Amino acid sequence: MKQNVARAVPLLALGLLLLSFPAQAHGLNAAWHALVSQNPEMKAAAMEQTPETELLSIFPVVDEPEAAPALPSPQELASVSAAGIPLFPVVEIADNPGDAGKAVLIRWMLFETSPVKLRGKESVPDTGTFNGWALTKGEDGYKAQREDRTQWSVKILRAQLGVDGLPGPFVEIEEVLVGGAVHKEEIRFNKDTKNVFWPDRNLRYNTPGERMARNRFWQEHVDADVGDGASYAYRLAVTDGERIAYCYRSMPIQTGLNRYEYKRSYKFGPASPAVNLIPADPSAMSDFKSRLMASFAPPTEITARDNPSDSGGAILIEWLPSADDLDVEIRSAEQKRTHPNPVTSYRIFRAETRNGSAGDYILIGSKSAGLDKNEREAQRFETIKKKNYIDDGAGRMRRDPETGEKYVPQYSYLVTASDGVLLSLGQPSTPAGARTQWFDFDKLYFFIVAFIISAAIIWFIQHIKAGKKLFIRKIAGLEAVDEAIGRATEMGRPILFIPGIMDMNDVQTVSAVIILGRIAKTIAEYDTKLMVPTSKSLVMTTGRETVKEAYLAAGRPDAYNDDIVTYLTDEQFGYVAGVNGIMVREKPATCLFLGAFFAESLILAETGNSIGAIQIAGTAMPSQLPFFIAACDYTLIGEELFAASAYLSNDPHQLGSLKGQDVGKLIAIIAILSGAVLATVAQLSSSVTMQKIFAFFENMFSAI
Amino acid sequence: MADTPETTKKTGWYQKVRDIDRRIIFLFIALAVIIPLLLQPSFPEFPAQLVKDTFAEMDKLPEGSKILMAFDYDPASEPELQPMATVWTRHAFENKLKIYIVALWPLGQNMAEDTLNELLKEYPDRKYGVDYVNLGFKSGGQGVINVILTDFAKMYPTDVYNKPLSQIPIMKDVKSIKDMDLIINISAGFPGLKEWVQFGADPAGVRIIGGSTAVQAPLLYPYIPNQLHGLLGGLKAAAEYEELADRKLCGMKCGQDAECIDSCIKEYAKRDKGKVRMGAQAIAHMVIMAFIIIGNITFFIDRRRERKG
Amino acid sequence: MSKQAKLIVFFVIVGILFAVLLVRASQNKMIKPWPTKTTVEYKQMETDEAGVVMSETIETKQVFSWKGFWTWFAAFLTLCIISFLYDDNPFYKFAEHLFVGVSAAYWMVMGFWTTLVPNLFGKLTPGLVAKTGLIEGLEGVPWTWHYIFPLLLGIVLLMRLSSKYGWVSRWSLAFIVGTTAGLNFVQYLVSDFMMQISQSLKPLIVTAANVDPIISTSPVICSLSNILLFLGVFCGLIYFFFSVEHKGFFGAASRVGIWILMVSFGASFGFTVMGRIALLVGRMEFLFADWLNIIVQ
Amino acid sequence: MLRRTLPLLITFAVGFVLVISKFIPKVETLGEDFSIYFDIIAVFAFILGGGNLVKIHGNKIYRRSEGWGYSLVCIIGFFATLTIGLFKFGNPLGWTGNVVAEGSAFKGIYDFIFKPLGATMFALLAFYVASASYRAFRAKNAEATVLLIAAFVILLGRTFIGKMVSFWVPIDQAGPDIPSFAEWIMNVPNLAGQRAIMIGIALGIVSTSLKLILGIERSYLGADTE
Repeated sequence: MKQNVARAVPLLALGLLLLSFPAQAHGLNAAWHALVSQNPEMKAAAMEQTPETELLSIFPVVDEPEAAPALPSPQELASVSAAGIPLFPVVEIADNPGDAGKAVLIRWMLFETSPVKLRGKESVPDTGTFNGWALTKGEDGYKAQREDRTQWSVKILRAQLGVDGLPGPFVEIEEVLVGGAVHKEEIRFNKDTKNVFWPDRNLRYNTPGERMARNRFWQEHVDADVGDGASYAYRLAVTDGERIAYCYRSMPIQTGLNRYEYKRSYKFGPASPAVNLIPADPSAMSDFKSRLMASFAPPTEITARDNPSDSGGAILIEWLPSADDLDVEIRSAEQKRTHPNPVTSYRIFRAETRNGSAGDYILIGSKSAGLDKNEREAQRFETIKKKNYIDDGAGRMRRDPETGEKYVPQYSYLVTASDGVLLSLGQPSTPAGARTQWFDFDKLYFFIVAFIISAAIIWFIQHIKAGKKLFIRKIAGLEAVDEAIGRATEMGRPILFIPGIMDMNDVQTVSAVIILGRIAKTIAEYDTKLMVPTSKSLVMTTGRETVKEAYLAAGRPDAYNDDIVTYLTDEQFGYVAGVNGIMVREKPATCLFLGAFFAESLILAETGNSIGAIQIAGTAMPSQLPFFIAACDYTLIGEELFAASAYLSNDPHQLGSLKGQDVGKLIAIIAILSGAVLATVAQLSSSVTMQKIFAFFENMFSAI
Repeated sequence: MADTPETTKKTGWYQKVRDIDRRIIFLFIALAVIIPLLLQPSFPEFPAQLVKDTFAEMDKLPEGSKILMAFDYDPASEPELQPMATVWTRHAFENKLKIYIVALWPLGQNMAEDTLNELLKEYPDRKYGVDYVNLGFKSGGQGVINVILTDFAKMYPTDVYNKPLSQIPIMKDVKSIKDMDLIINISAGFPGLKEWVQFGADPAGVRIIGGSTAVQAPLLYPYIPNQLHGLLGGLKAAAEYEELADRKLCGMKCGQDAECIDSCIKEYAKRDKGKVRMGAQAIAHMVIMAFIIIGNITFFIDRRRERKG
Repeated sequence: MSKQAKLIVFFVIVGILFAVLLVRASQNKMIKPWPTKTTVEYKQMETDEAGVVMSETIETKQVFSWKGFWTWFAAFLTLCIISFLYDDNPFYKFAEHLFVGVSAAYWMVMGFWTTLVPNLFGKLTPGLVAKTGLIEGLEGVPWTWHYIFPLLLGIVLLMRLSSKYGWVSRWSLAFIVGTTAGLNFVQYLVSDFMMQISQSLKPLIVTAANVDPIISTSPVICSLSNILLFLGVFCGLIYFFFSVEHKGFFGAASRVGIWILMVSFGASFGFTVMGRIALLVGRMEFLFADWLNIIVQ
Repeated sequence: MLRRTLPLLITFAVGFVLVISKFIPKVETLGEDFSIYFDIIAVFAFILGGGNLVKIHGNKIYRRSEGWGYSLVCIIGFFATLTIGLFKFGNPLGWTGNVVAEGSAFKGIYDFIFKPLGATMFALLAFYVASASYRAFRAKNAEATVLLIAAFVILLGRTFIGKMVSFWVPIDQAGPDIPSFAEWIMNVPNLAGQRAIMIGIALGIVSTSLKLILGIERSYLGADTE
């Protein structure tokens, strides 16, 4: 019993080490560099930026596949080691590049636990065997060799994600044989440092419990048996037939549209670092940080918070750039001297944290060092200290499958500075969850302005309702309407009303219809013929309602029939052709063009002219106004058209709204005036404060 | 304002001129347009600053940049806008930009196809789905823009050939308008450039240039330069843009050789619809101005006579 | 000259011209009005197995092309419309009615294929639409339940056809007006009010450092322009004030305002003239190049 | 209630929700869906419009009233286009092809009937512009004169003529010539005018929308009683 415990202890320790071990990042990078250093093609590819890919946890756990990803307990670790599978795959999953979707690329590289533990005072014996490895001392260092006759194979399991974003049961889709019959493995240590410098000195094997690549190449499997657009989670398992060790499940991967740029060199492209930065406990964290050999400073003060004023699903991560950030403004001359190769990019890792414990840290994105365009823009007034990254992949409110209680997933973030090869880690952020805001504060000033104007309009309407007097100036065009109707009656010729050619989703048309209602009433009283050809069926529908009501109100329901308001065609010039025809044949005495007009305005007005009709026009289409002004007797310019609907509307209280609009104009005038003054001062006196004030003022109106 | 037949009494030559039959004016205009068309005189073009800016906006894009081209016009305004569409598409093909075509006008889709068919003759190696894609027309005006501002696939499940977007290589790394490097809109009214500026480029923070009919142009100046980064207003601007484009191409072809450039530009000028049409345009302008002058002369004489008694 | 005589003369002239054109056509000097045997190309977009490259396979067929005939027909219609310039006449009426009919149907068809199918059926019964092959990639897509509403509102709108329940259609009307009001309220306030204000915040005195090249390179002119711009907007807005009598200062300001407005109208007019002429040119090009083939392109 | 109050409630609810949705990220996508809704409803409205068209001209034909022959043309054109379009006759890509695909009968209608008619109608404008500018654009008063001058400068400046006649600037150099003056007019006074109009219009639309949403303006809904 005692002995068992004694035996368990180192294994347990080993497990913990594996667990808390950070430098797998280097491990894999290095492993990959190992490849590159031998393969020029890859070397070239290595120069290109690493495509971001989702990573499986590389830590093997023995449990049934469906278990949700959580940190293995020490007991589990023990059992793992007991399971004694020395292999673990480092896997990356990506949409199979350059295809039409419907395929997922799964790549893994097998690693195994190191033969040597240089923990504490422990050292490698000069010769003999060690953990089943035959050690020999060479002139250039130690050699470790061993043979492995086991038939290792990797199982690939897949589960489709339900709508709730949680995976269904994992099913095995492929088993790949990986371990050859006899497998020779050879590593070398440096005499003095006991560091491994072969297969690759990039491997900074100067920390204990190291792992290195078993068969140093990527094995691939393309899973072409997936539906387009559907999301899947994968997990791999290593087995020798009897024992099996599972990895955690991958992040969901969706086929189809690639999420990152497709590089031709992808297949040979560099693997992103196999990152499994699981700080089981803070102490372990500081522990492995201290062991980091990256030659540059890490980012600091990493904070994560909900991205403000959005509809959820996004978290804002901020951090102070590494002191070795390539940006000259951040990097001091001293640092330039000490650290010649600067930090070129930051990689952002995310771990979902459930009840306190963080899951796997998974690479979700990267941000290039230095200041980007926006940051430079923002530096006009203040020097940017923090860099930020918005993770819009954060989960929204979801339901726990077991307990059924709702929760917003919390994430803890870790930002690492990278020079392209190595990572140096910052402290992970405190967990944050993405929430949906109830108010968008970017639009605050807009909201205020909108509120003031609306309030003014309503208030003045009430003001008039309360029987108070308001001066509202006359609008010539409107005075003329009744006269025009009268003229038509005298001449015994019809009246033509054109509500423009836009649909009911244009306010001009709506006010035109409103005006039509009022005019129709007068016309019904005069008992004159009214013609309203429309270009949109909805306008026809509405027009009929309105005119019918007007005739009822005028006590002439008998005079109304549906042929007053007719539909010609949606096509602009088909409509014009039709109206032209009506004009020349029916020879209306009065033409009213009120609403949204385009090119047809001139044709209509001209034809109206040629038949000598009185014409009153009104539109908010500035490009058409000159022609109406030229060819019509009266023209309502822009806002006057909307004013008209108030003037003519059935309840006079609406005149109050005009006063409300004037308040709006007043706001505009004041704003423009003060803005102009501010701008002038800011420009003449090149004081930053003034510029800040002006920028703020400008922002009030432009940040919408 | 407008004097109608009833209100005018016929005495004296100037009144005859004043009340001249519209058809005679029509005849003059017809001739002013037809004759230059037949003789095809070529007039010089002097690109305005705004056109130069527009050209630069497009020309500075690196190879492989994504541009969204919105064809929001129909045959009715084809004469004015087609030259822009053509010269822009050519410019894009020339600079190896990726073109994404949408249309808010039903017929815009056809205009786009016509344009492409024409230019694929010049650039036969451009592949559909790789160098350009035609998403076609969707009704809904700014509604469409609102939607594709966040997600193309939501509004455009497929392209015009009913291919799901996910199967089109060029769409692979494109989700919404925000992924574009430049928006080009060629519009003849509503929905058009104004809507693209308000609901597309502004919220998406993408630079936008546009071509509009001369009629629309004045309405769009208020958006320059903060919201709208380039504008071709009418045929004139199109012709000037053609001039710039030709100069660039010829520059690359001939280097410094002056008369080579001249001949080259003359060569290209033949295919430039805009330049050809500007000839007739200029003459017609003069005729119209002449009419305005005559009209006012008669008007003043008339008024003096009336004052006398 | 009597009306009949005029008509006779007219038709004789037209006949002669027509004959001349036919002769030209028969001499291959212009496009032929009768069908001709030609090879047409059918373009088909395809993808290979990987679906990476979309290749165009072009199959050619020998068919009788009616293009000539239709081109002549188009030319005829063009002339019909132009004839309205002289006076209203049967030809114009023919073209007009044809246009009205065709375009009304055109929009219905477009609305059906480009809105109803993808945005209504595609949302409500994706499976079905996928089966018909109209839109690929909808297999297994769940239906969007809330698109039931537009369907209902649409049907409700059709109730208008019934005289008894016509009033029900007001519901969809109300919905539309509500949508219009809601969307326009914000959008116009944003882009035409706020944005225009923020764009008007220009310094009244421009230093040489920040001149706007589009206006001028001289700071003096820029300053004057900005001042004029400010005054222009100011007076223009004053003109639109409804609750103030246009007397005294306001009278003067609004008078300046209307002038400024007139300048912009003049500008619009100038541009419009350009545009219209261009369109005429386009039409004439069709007649003289595509049809009569007099201009070499 | 159902006839009058419910519609007002709908308008209010929809309008209000759309307005505040601009400030509430939670529901910001509402606008999109609602605009799609509008399009769908508008398509249904087409059926009404088409029906109305058929009804009117059908009556004319039925009654043999004056000019019924034209109505016949209209009806034939309507139904021909409708059937060809809905059934995608002669579409090279078949049933699933794009409705306006090259070579389809519908594209034919577009090319040889729709396009010439539309474009020519538009071209008529050139003539009308001419006659309008002759008869209407006269220096009746200060305003009209201002308008005239502006128009004149633009007309000159927007063709090479402007450059030609501005003799005080060498032809091949930039300078204070008429084209640049025209540009200036576009950029300064025109801009000012347009801004004033735009701001005014925006306010007009805002207040109208507000009145519609709050049900202050309700005449578009038609009669209270049926």
